[in-house]
Amino acid sequence: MDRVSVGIAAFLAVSAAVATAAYAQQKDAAQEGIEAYREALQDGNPAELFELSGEELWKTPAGPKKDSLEKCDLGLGPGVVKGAYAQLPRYFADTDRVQDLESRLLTCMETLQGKDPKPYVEASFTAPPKEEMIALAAYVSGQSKDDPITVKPKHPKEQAMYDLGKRMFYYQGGPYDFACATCHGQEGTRIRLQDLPYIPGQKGAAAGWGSWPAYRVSSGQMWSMQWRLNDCFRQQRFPEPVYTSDATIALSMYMAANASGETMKTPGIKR
Amino acid sequence: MGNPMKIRASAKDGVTEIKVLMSHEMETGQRKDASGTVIPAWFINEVTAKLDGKTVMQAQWGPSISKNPYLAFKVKGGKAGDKVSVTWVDSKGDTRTDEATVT
Amino acid sequence: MKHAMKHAAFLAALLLAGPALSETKVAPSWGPGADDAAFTRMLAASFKDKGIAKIDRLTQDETQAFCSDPEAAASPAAAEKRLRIEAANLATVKWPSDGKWLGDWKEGEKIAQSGRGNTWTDKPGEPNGGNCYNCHQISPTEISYGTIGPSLLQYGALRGRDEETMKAAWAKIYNAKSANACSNMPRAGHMGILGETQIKHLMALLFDPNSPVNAQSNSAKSGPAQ
Amino acid sequence: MTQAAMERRQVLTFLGALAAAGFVVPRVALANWDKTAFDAKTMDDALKAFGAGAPADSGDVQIIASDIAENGAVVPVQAVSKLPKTERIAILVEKNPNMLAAAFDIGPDTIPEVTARIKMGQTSNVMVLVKADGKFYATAKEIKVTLGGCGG
Repeated sequence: MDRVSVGIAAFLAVSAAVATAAYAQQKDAAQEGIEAYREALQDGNPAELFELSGEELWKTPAGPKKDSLEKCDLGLGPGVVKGAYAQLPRYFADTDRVQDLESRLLTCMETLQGKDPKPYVEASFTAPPKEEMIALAAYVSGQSKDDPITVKPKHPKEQAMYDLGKRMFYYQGGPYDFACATCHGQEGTRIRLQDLPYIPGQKGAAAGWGSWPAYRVSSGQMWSMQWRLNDCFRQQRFPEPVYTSDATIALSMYMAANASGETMKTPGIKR
Repeated sequence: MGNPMKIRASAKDGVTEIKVLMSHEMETGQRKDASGTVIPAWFINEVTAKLDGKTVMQAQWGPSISKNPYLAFKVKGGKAGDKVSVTWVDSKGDTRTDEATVT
Repeated sequence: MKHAMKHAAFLAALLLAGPALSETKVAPSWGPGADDAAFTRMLAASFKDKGIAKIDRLTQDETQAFCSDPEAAASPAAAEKRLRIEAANLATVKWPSDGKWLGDWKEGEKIAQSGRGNTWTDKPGEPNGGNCYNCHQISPTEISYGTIGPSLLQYGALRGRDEETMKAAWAKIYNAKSANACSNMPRAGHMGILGETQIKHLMALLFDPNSPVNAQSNSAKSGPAQ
Repeated sequence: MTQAAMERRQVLTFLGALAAAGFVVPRVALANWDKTAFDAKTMDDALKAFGAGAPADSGDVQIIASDIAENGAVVPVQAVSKLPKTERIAILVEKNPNMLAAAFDIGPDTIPEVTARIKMGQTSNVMVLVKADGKFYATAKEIKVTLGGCGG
C-alpha cells in the first residue's frame, strides 16, 4: 500500500476511483453493504400506512364547517390530487403567496373546514396536529409517485422565491458557520455513510426533494419535507424555522426547481 | 383496535406471495421517555395469516421486531380472488384483523 | 489585527450593500446587488428562538458574510480579502497554555465520534463533540466516516511531529478559517465548541504514535470482515 | 353440565391458576407464544427453550441480509430453509438483550422463506434456526450496525 498515494487521493476526494488495495476495498465493502441494505428496505415501506391514514383524513369531514378536504385546490384545480405534489411549490392567486404542500394544506383546512391553522403551525412534529399534516402530506405525495417533477418559476413571486431560496441555501450562520451548502454544496460527499445530495444540481436536488416525505427507519417516524428542513436547521445549529415560513418555502422552491425534470419517488424510505 | 394493515397478495405460477405492513409501536420495554421513566413493553406477539380460510402462517414475535412490522412469505396454491386475512395480537391483548384479495 | 477585522467587516457590508460591486456578473436578485431587504425580512419572519439556539445566531460575522456568496468569495478579485480574513482568524488562535500539544488519544477518539452539542435539543453546559467522523476518515477501524474533509489516516506518521506541523494542526482545529477563509470546517476553539483540553486530545488522536490513526500496516486487515 | 361446558370450565380454571401464579393472561389466549424462549438471555437458554440443544450447521439454511445495516432499528432479514419437512424457522440475535426475535410456524403449503425486519442494538451475529423433520439446523451471519447521521 502506497501511503502517499492514499493521502493524495483522499485529499483530492477521488479516493474511491484512485486509491489502491486495502482502503479502496474497505470503502467499497462498506458502501456495497449499505446499498444492499437500502435495496432491502424498498420492498414494504411503512410510509404506506401513513398514506392510508392521510387518505382517510383527506376524505373525512372535520372542523367547524364539517367538510372534507376533497375540494382542496393544490394547484391543478379543486379536488385534483393526482400529480399535484410534483408541481409544488407554486404561486396561488387566492392567497397571493408561493406555497408548498403543507402551507397549502393549512389554507384548505382554514377555508374549507374552518380550522384555525395556529395550533397546526405551533405543535411539535410529534404532536397530534402535526401527525395529521404529515399523514396528509404522505397521502398527497404518494399521488405523485413516479410523476415528473415540474416546477419552473414563471410568476415574479415564484422567481423571487427561488432567488431567496438560493440565497438561504448559501447563508452561513451559527456557532459552526454552517449553511445548507456546507454539506449539500459539493458533489459526491457524504456524512458518516450517508450520501449527501448535491442540491444545486438536478440529480442531487431530485435525490433530496423527490424522496420526501419519507419514512425514517432510525426513528420509526414519517417525516414531511417541513420536518426534514426543520431538522436540517437544527443540525445546522440555527434557531428554529417557523412551520411553513417563507425561508422553508424558498428553500423548497430552490430544490424543486433545480430538480425539475427528474422523477418524484414519494413517499420515500430513509435511514 | 390499532390502525389498518396494508396487505398485498399476488398469485403467480401456483404460488401466492403475501406481504403485510402492520402499524404498531413495538416498544421494547427498555427505552426511557424524556423524564427518565421506562416506557413499558408493548409489542405484537402473535401473527396468524389465512389464505381462503386456511391458516398458512403463524408467527410468534418478541420486542426485537422493528416498529411498524413488515412480514413477507409465500404459499403454494392460491389464485386471484382468494381472500387473505391477517390477524395480530399484542402483549396488551389488543388484536386486529384485516383482509385483502389475492390479485 | 483588530483593525483588519474591522476593515473586513466594512468590506463585507459593502459587498452586501451591493451597488459598488454591481460590475460583478452575478444575477442581481442573488449575491452582491441582491434585494437585501427582502432577504433580511424573510430571515426575521422565518426563525424563532428555541432552547439554546437563539435568533442572534443568524447575525453573521465578517467571515460568514463573506463566505455566504461562495462564487464571489472564490473569485480572483477577492484574493486579497481572503488573505485578510485568514490572517484575522489566525489571530484568534489561543495556543496551549502549558506549551504541551498532545493529550490522550483515547479521549480524542471519543470526542471525534461525538456529534453532540449546540443544537436546540442540546442542554447548555454539557460537553460538545467534535463532529470529526462526520466529515473525516480517522481511525481505520471506524468504517462509518464522512468525506467532506480529507482522510486523516496516518496523519502524524505522514507529516511528522515537528513544532511547525503541530502548530499548523492546532491552528486548523482551533480556527479552521485561519488556513482557508471559507473552509467547511467549524472554528472549534474560536467559537467555543471545544476547550483546550479537548483539542489536545484530538491532537493526540492525530499525532500520538500509539493512536490507531498512525497504526502500522494494520490498515489492510482492519476493513470489514466480509 | 355438558361435556363441552366441563372442558371449557377446566380450561378457564387453568387460565385462572396461571393468572394467580402471576402470569399475564392476554384477552386473547395465545396458542404458541413461548415466554421462556422469548425471555432467554443467553443463546444456550434460547436454544434449550426450543428443545434445540446444539443445532447442526447446515448449508440448507440460509440467511439473506446485507453485511451492514445503516440503522439497527430496522434490519431486513430473509430466513430460508431448503430442508424438507421444515416445521419452524426462528431468527435470533446474539447480542440483543433477548436473543429470540421471531419464530415462524411453517404449514405444509407454506414455502419456508420468510422476510422480517429486526432490531439490533449493536453489531452481532444473527442466527437462523430451523426445525425440520424433528431435528434442528442453524446458520449464522455477522451484520454490522453502523453509526449514522450527524450524531447530533
